[in-house]
Amino acid sequence: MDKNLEKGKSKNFILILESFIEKYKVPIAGVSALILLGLPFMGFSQYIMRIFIMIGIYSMLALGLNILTGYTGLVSLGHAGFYAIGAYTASLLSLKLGANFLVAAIGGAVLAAICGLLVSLPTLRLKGTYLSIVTLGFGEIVKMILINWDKVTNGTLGLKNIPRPSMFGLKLTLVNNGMYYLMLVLVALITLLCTLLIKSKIGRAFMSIKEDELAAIMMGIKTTRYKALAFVISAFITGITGAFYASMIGFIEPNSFTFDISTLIISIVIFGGMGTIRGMFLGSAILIAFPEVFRFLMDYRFVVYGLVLVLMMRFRPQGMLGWKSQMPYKLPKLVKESLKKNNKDNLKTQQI
Amino acid sequence: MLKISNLNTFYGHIHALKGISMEIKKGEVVSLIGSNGAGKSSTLGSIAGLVRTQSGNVTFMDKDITNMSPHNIVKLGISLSPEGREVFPALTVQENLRLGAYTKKDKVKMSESFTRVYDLFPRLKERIKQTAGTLSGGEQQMLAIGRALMSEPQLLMLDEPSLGLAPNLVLMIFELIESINKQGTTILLIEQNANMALSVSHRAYVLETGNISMTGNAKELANDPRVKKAYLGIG
Amino acid sequence: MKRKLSIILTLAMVMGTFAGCAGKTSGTSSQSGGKASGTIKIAVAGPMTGDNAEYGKGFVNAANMMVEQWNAKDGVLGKKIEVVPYDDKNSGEEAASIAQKIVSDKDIIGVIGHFASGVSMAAAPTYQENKVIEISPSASHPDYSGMGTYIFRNNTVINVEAAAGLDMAINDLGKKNIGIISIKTDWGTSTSAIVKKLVTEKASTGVKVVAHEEVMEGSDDYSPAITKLNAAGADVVICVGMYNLVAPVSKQYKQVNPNIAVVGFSNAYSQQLLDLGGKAVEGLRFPVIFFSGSENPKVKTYVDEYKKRFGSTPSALTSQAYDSVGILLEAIKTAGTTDRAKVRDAVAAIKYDGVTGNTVFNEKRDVQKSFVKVTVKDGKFVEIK
Amino acid sequence: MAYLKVNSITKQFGGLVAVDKVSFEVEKDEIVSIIGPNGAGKTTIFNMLTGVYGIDSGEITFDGTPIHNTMPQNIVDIGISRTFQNIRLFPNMRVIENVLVGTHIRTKYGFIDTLFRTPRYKREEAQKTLRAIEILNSIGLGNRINDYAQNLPYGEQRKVEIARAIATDAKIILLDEPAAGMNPQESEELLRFIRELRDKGYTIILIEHDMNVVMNISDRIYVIDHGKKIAEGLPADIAGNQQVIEAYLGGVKKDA
Amino acid sequence: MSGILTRNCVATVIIQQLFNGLALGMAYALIAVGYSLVFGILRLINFSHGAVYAFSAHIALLFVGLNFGIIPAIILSIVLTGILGVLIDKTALEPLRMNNSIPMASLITTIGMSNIIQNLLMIFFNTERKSFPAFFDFGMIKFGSVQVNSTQVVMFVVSLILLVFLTLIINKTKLGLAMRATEQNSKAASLMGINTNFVISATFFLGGASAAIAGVLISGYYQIVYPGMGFMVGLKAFAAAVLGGIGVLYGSVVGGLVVGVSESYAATFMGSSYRDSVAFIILILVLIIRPTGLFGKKDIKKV
Repeated sequence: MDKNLEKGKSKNFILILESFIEKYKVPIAGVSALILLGLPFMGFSQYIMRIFIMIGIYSMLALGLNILTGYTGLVSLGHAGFYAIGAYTASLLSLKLGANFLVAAIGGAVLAAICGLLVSLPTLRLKGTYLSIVTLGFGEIVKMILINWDKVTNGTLGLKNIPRPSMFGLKLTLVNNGMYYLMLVLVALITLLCTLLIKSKIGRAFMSIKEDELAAIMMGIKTTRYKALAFVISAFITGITGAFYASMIGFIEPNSFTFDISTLIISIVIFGGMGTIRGMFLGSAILIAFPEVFRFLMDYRFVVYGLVLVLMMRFRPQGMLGWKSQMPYKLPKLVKESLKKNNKDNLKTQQI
Repeated sequence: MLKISNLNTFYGHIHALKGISMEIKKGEVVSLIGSNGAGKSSTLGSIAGLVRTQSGNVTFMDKDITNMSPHNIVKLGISLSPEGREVFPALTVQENLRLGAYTKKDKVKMSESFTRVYDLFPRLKERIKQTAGTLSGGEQQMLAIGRALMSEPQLLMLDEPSLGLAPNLVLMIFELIESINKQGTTILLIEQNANMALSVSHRAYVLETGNISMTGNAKELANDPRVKKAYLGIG
Repeated sequence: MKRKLSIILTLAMVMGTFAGCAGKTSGTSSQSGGKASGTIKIAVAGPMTGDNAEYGKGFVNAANMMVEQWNAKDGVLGKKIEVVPYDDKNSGEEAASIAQKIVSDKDIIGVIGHFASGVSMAAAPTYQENKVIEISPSASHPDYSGMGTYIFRNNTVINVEAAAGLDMAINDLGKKNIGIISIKTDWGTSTSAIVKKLVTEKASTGVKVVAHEEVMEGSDDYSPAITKLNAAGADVVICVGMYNLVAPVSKQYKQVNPNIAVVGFSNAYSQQLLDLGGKAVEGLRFPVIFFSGSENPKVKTYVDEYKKRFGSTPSALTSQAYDSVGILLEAIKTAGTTDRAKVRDAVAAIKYDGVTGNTVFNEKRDVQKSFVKVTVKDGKFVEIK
Repeated sequence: MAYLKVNSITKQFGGLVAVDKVSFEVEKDEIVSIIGPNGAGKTTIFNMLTGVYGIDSGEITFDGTPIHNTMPQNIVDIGISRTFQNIRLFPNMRVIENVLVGTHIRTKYGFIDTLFRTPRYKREEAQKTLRAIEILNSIGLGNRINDYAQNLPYGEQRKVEIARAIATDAKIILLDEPAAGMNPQESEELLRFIRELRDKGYTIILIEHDMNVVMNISDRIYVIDHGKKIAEGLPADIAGNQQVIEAYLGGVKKDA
Repeated sequence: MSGILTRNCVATVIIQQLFNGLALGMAYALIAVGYSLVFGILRLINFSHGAVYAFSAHIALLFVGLNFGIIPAIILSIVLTGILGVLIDKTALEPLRMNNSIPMASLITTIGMSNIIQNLLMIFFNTERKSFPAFFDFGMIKFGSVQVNSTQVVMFVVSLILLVFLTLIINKTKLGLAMRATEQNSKAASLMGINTNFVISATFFLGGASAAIAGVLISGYYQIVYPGMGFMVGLKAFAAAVLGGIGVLYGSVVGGLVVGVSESYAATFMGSSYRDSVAFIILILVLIIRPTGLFGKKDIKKV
């Protein structure tokens, strides 16, 4: 009984919070935008700015994985592989062909997406854990290829002097905060992409697959196709992020893309709240800032990090921001208008 | 012997049992009838400890067993043969039965139980080494009941024992229920086959969307027009 | 209850994060805003946690020892010196992030580190952009010091060392059939390539590489590679790796072929090689620039002191870190200022006589040193005269 | 030619013959019930009709076209939709979203439309949402569209499932025990609703245990026992059929 | 390269590598068993298993260092590692089961546990590679031109005995029966009076203990111990377990041997830097053809 009561209370809390946000969404969005755009002028050191960029990078990675894991319910333990493909492809395009960042990044993302499709095809008949295992193997194989295909990837020596993006004749760097703003733009675009997808029949198809695949099939959803699509989109986003990462860090090697990265991304997704977009930002903010903030713990900080993951799963497995919206469903504008009209025309549509 | 008072159970947000109370006396066969989803299995689950109850309590022989874990409830002498049989498909008949007597330490008693069950179900004896998954539906049901009997329960709960069985097998199962009862085991029965269930029971409760809507003597209930209409489609 | 707990947890974490960021910001801005304070800081960056933490910790130990000696003599330029350790987990990403942190502290004149080449190279551009001196005691990637004018390397350049090692295999041991087993890292790959090239140049004398096997770091099982080398008829194995490769390879190889001769590199020179290798590393030879058993009194006091304080013999890399700190401090003293550009010039021009011999940087900011040939005898390192 | 014709279909699982040469026909605008004891093979028949299982022999035709051994998605496209014995909603999605998933197959806008929110996207999305609201209103769930499916009471979850099936624009709707877990008033309501559906031009095939529902609503009834068809006919015939009473209603009453 | 090798040599190398691969494979099999046991009963990939394996080797080393003698040290390590397995289950996983958490929560929990164990090992034992005594080294055994290390033979034999022993526990004891029952249907098992939580903990104990035996054997073979030692080996053993059909013990053995031998040959014919991925390539190929591994049983699903 108590439990239900408490559930009711927290529902109310969420509703109040959400109505508040809804009511003041313009000022809230304005202030957040202002803060984000103004961060570089607040006197933060480059070190802090860099952490902000890393948070942005991991937000993008989490958003990418979230499409696959959070919405479609397919757990990937090999996203470092797509990340690496994006990073290496983009770097090679700009190093060897002199492609500019935009072209290189799209090239990286497209190749990652193609690999996403290739991985998805054989894995779609696999269920749950087995699918995760194949993605894990994929991540390791990508690393092996990066190490051994010396002629192209430069093997363990890695790629260095990856050029920084230039836009409108301006070279974007950490110092002039160009990289920061580019990150903001990318995060905004990817967030927009995710939002648009989720709030459409495609997003509903993804979610229905996660919720009950058989029922989804019985509603006529071509689940194989949508699972493959989720893989492709997820890999695409991850690939773009890889390209951005490479040009920011300037030097990549196979060891930049280990299994640890894959688990970090998935930890962020779960930590923030699977199947929510807001959660990805908080998740990466916390998990990326964590090792930095807790540097004073020295040796113990990764013990504590592990502990945080364990405790989190124990006490809040739905993630920090993993609540379900309690606001009414947002009807499309056209629907609202026609409903208003119908109300005037009385209740003729009350029957099928 | 078993007393349930004001039991409330939720499945997620579904209020499956809405404050039901009932009682079973030693030596009785009591059946619980009602349509699919009325809450019959939830009731058994709550007694056996499979389903957590939100409020109310269950006492067995004056001992409070509300929300005890299932394995401890078995030790007290309550045994459930679940719906859909739920035998261990990859284990042999013998192993399945052996698991039924998991709580028994005494070797002699265990072999007595084996003898009793094999006497009741000679078919199972013929298939000792066969894995349960290869048995026919009727044989699996026998195995499930036999398995539940292995712990020598005081109270045996059967969830839809006639489900999916051929008419002659159904008859046989109900004859068995009567003979098990005559050997001294109290039985709580869930059955869709209301006619059959009422024919072997002393008393019955009728469940309807989480509430007990009727209760009484089995014969009277069998002749009650409301029961006939709702569950037998006659009248 | 649970919900409350989790909300508290959430809040605590969020607050912690922001408080942490804010705290740090104010800290750094006050430092960068005001004038440099009364201490001179030297950053030591390397893996303090994770798989290679022993190296990072060795760097810190060495740096502390050196700094204490200076502080005992009133520091440098009348200021106390402070060692600030930074953990990069041996990851490029972390290192790059730390580099940002280091360069935002105006009291830090230079950095000793990082450990692996790849990691050092990920951090180097930041140091270069911000004109902070980086001296890596361990980076070995051929391109490392070319990353910028503030980037120095106090580790031997592979070409010279490779030649020294090869010389031992061919001339001292008189072997002709060379097998190479190398670790698949930037250093291992480039070193083995150089060894191979050198062997080809000597082909006329009948020396040849019979087989070359690349192994992954931390595989622990080297038997497939060893089986191949052995089948190819190698009579000497040049083992390009740290102690954690040389010791197990020697062990596993000697089980198959007890007569095999093994030649290593200075990176493998550490107490742990003896601990880990035991009998199997008896007779192992390699060139080093630092020899802990040296009769040189300077080295002796250093080694004794280190042993007393940390309970083990310092490795070559640790000693190079020790000298690197010395070089940096000496340069500050010479420059007479903490102006980084001037200190940099002083480092570039330095002639430093340390425990790892005479250190001079060439125009590529690499060091040139002479090698001592060392072998293992009765569980100890012994110089070959 | 019958609207839906099932001709001697058989399905085996391992050695077990779950469905044995069952044939039946359904005419347009009919309500046909399939009854039989639990485990008789009714749901298996539904699974074969909807493409979840292939069939071992026999054939199924819909409007003259064979549809057996086709992908379930194609069968939905052709116009057959279903509900499940154990409710299979999308529990963490809202009621309206559940129904919108039902409209998925009739929603034609594509990826590009989604990304750029083209007029086509807006138009279709509005149409389908209106349609979903309309269906939900007609089934009496108009006030529930914002709720999450898992928070609904059992009876309403059943209704959402039916609404979702309707939303696929199915011509034939298969209902697997729709009245299960409903109280008498709810069943009564459901009965009315199913009739209305039939009057609107839907063809209904029903698996049901609630005899009240079955006897009152069916145009014709097929009785299945042990995978075999044992009787067929009008409700009145079935109610009087001795074989059916024995198999289904529990056979010989003893001295009770 | 092969030009230098004579034909005879090639044959020798092939046979020699087979032996190398078999010994290594048996070791993988032992670790794989731990994954397999836990997966069988919980359908969970226990990512902390690699760290547990590293833990066992350090504990054995610790007790050898404290002059407990070799056999007591090994036994202590086995017992303590088993207990660690139980602790992981009791503190982290059991509460999740009680809450009916999503499977992913357990997965992340094991990743977190792995982090905790490995970093604690680094703190208490340092990160450097430490020498581990060669317990079972009695010299080389020669078969013609092929040489086999006695440790390899011991590894193979002990692993085999252990796997037979585990199989006996699972097939012949009451506990084993309870384990199999819980694995097939934990609800029905609890209705039999089986304390399923206890059975699961017992499974973790067996998993931990077998990891400890693997830890001691493998460390005795390579004579190297360090906190990160479980990572790659763990992933590969895991691949081996899945390859053979996770949840099936003999599957783990076959999987381990396949991975071990193919790794050995990959190192011979493609180069050592390819060996780490061979396990995954084979794994993916097998899973595509047989989605539940070589000997894995299909989950029967009801619609």
